[in-house]
Amino acid sequence: MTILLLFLILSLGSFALLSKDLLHSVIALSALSMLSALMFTMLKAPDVAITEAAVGAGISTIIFVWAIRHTRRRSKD
Amino acid sequence: MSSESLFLSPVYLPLLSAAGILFIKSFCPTSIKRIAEYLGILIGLVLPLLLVLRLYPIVQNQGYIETTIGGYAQHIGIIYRFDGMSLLLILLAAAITLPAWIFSRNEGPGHSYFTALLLIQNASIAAIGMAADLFNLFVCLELMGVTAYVLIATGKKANAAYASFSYLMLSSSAMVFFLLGTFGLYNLTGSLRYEAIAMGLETLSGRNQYVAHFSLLLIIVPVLLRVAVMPLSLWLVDAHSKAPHAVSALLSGVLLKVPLFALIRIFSLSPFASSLALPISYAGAVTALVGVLLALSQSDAKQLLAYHSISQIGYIVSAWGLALHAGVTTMTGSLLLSASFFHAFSHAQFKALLFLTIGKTTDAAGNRNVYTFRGANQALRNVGERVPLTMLCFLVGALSISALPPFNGFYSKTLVTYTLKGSLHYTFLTLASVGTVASFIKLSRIFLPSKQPMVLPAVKEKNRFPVSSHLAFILLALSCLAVGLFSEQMILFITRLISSEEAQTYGSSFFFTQDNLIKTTLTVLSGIVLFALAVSRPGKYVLHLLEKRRGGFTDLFLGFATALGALALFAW
Amino acid sequence: MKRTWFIFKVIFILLVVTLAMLPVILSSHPWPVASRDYLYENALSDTGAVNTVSSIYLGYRAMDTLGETLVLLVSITGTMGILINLGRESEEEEAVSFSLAPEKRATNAQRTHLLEVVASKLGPVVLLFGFYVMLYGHISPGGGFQGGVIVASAIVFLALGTETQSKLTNTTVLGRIETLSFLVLIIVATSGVFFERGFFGNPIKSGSSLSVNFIILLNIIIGLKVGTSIAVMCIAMMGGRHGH
Amino acid sequence: MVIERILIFLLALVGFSAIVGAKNIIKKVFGLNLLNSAIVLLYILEGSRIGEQAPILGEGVTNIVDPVPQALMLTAIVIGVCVTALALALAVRLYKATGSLEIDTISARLHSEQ
Repeated sequence: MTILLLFLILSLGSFALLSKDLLHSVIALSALSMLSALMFTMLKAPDVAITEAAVGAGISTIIFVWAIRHTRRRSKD
Repeated sequence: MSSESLFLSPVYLPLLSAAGILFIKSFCPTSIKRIAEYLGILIGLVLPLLLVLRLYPIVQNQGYIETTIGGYAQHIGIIYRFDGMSLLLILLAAAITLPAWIFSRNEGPGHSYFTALLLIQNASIAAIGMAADLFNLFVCLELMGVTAYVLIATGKKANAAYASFSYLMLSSSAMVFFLLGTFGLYNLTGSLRYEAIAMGLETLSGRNQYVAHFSLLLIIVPVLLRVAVMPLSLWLVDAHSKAPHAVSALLSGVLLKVPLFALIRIFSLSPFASSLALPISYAGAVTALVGVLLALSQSDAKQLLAYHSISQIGYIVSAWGLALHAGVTTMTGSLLLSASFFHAFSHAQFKALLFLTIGKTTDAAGNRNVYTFRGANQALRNVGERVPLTMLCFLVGALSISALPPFNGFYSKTLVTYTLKGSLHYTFLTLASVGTVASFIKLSRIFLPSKQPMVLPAVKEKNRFPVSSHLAFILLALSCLAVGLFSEQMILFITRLISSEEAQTYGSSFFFTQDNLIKTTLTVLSGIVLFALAVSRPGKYVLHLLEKRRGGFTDLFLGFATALGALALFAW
Repeated sequence: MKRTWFIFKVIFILLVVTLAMLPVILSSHPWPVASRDYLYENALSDTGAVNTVSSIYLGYRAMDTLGETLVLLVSITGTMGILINLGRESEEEEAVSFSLAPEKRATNAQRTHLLEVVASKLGPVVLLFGFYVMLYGHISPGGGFQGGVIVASAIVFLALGTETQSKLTNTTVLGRIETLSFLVLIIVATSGVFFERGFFGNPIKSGSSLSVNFIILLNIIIGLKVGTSIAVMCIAMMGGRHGH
Repeated sequence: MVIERILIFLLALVGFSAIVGAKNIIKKVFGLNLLNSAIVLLYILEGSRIGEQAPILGEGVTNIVDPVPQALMLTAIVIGVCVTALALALAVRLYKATGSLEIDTISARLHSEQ
């Protein structure tokens, strides 16, 4: 199960870096955070899971979206 | 108060006054805000120093004082250990932060956030000097790093943001590797405490030994990155030359050296780590030479100073590495370490002085190019300076860094080269000091009167030269002179803190031998010759080629990988 | 030519890093149990917290937490400084406002009725949940930081949802709460010095049933500090928002 | 067990390669984020090798996982997000100053300005 989750996380991470649309990357990253939070609950780390969900899927996403709104959404690579 | 709470005062008093300053800033009107800042600096910076100095006899007798934060069991809590080196680092930080802060009142980012940031940074420096716990060291290093990024980014130009961004990316991704190394050591030994790790590493065997070595490597290289030894030093130039002047002074004066001396404790974890000290010290010797050559080739005044920081760090690191190679507790080792720290201390003083004076001067004229900028005194008079104090203070700094008596640079450099005599490092460092003299002749030319009358920007109002800048210059210049004149006592003070054994005295009869004087004269003469070569046509061509080489973003990581790979090869 | 050289460099860096990381990552040493066993035996009596992670986070290794809070403070100060600079630099962008005065708010155009209703109704509930997480950190998963982040998001909801500025979404008020809680945090951390228990020592006698109150207190302060500072940053970011 | 570690290692490597190789500075920050999460995953995964229950003491809890890595990672996650916020603010500032997100263009434009 953890292997499957890790595999998903890895592919989401690669997608975030390969996508030419930065907003898609941000969504992928926040999904990645949620998946890791799920994994942390499975690994008996509820505290880390809450933090990861609040920070990774919450604040980071807000800041990333803010940065992208202020710059350009398209990336050349 | 117990000695435990006394030695932690450099951590909590600055934090307390930083919190107080922020609190008063958000609640009270402006007039009280300024008083709060002065009071905050007094309580957060000066008072802890006085308190800590009271512990000097205890440290000298016992070697160290130890406590667990919060009074929990040693096994699990965070241990802070106060020894001579911690005291010296706190002294170093306070001695540079105070003038830099005074300077920033009128020139730099002198708002109250800046004061609070300086105080928080000082607390983190004290914590780095005392922490005996791997993860706490990580947190404190990150704290110091984050304050550094923010302070660099306070520069007005976008260049500063670029410098801050590349330093941030490099340093924080390196810190992730630090975390990985911590993981490896915790996995192997089950503890984050230095003593327990050292004990746990002794019992390992076979493949686990390799894991331990690589974990140590992953911890050591990120910390060395902050020190900027040669393949890791590319980030430094941008960061130091683009930051506000007061911040530059702090960066090269304090922030480069604190991680280096904190690293001593990590090196004592395992015999493998101390075997790494020798290659690092060779890297330091090479750094000293290459750094000074690059400095000679720069046309931007602050970049020239930044390359000088790299070169001087080379001196410090080569003595430091040999000290660890010999063993800190041995006679030679402690002497080398004292020499290394003494040079670090005097370098902090004169480099801060140089950064501040050059910063002020180039700002006054709006020109930073060493080749075209002349008549700096006129420019300074234009902004309201009556007496050429800035030039005098600059000359004090330049003479110090060129190692001329009676300034501190002469004593510290002589001590370093004396302790290194007979090794390969000696040759490198002697060559480097020739380059230093040459490059400072080059830099000093900005104070020559200009031939054509200066086209000065019209002065809008009759402004007076800020007293605070002069105060900062004079404070630093006098301390350069004082450390030089009282070098005997200073060296005694440092050696007594570093090793408990009876220290030898190094009086003026040691420094003013015929050999030393001849050597100094020769260095200065060959410096002048080198300078003449450098301004000749072929010399200029070569230097121009050197200056053109500018590293990109990827090259920062290339340096990191090279250092990691070289040390890993050595580990094999 | 330049491109090949670049790729070559990247491959070299990755190769070296791989070589350096792999031995540590693939080490087959069994995980140590000593700390776990010690904590299982003593954590409850030492700090009074049922949640062992909390007792490490705010008890044994509270110094790390202090450092982390400071990192947050410094980085938010830096971010705000850059934000304000950005606002000053672009004169034509008058919409950049950090006070969130409604008429200046650039977000007004993008606000919909639906968002307002949902956000303003959801805000108080989330706020309550945030305080729950904050206060019950010692017995259940959660704690000051996590609760603080939830409180911050609740404040952001309220800021999005209500037309007029309330006390809760006023950045000056939030900033004051932030500095106050930071001051209190440092004072509480130092208080042990005067109770002869050392820096960050629990001033309440350990072993008594009251000693857990120290952790609850720290949780509340850290929660307030983190929540308000993140909320201030997010509101400033929203105030400066203007799409392309 | 080895497969999990290799997957985590690959995640870290992907993140690091983005930091080093990506042209876009926001992607570099993405890479830093990934690198950080990889290390967090590694700590938590390995820390849960011993024990079977969450580290919240109570009735019938006898075999908890190691809580130390969890507490450490709380700190590491927060530090990671702080650095991310700062890096993004710097990125926005660089974009406003140079009108580009490509690291090479930014560096070239800034140096030609001097």
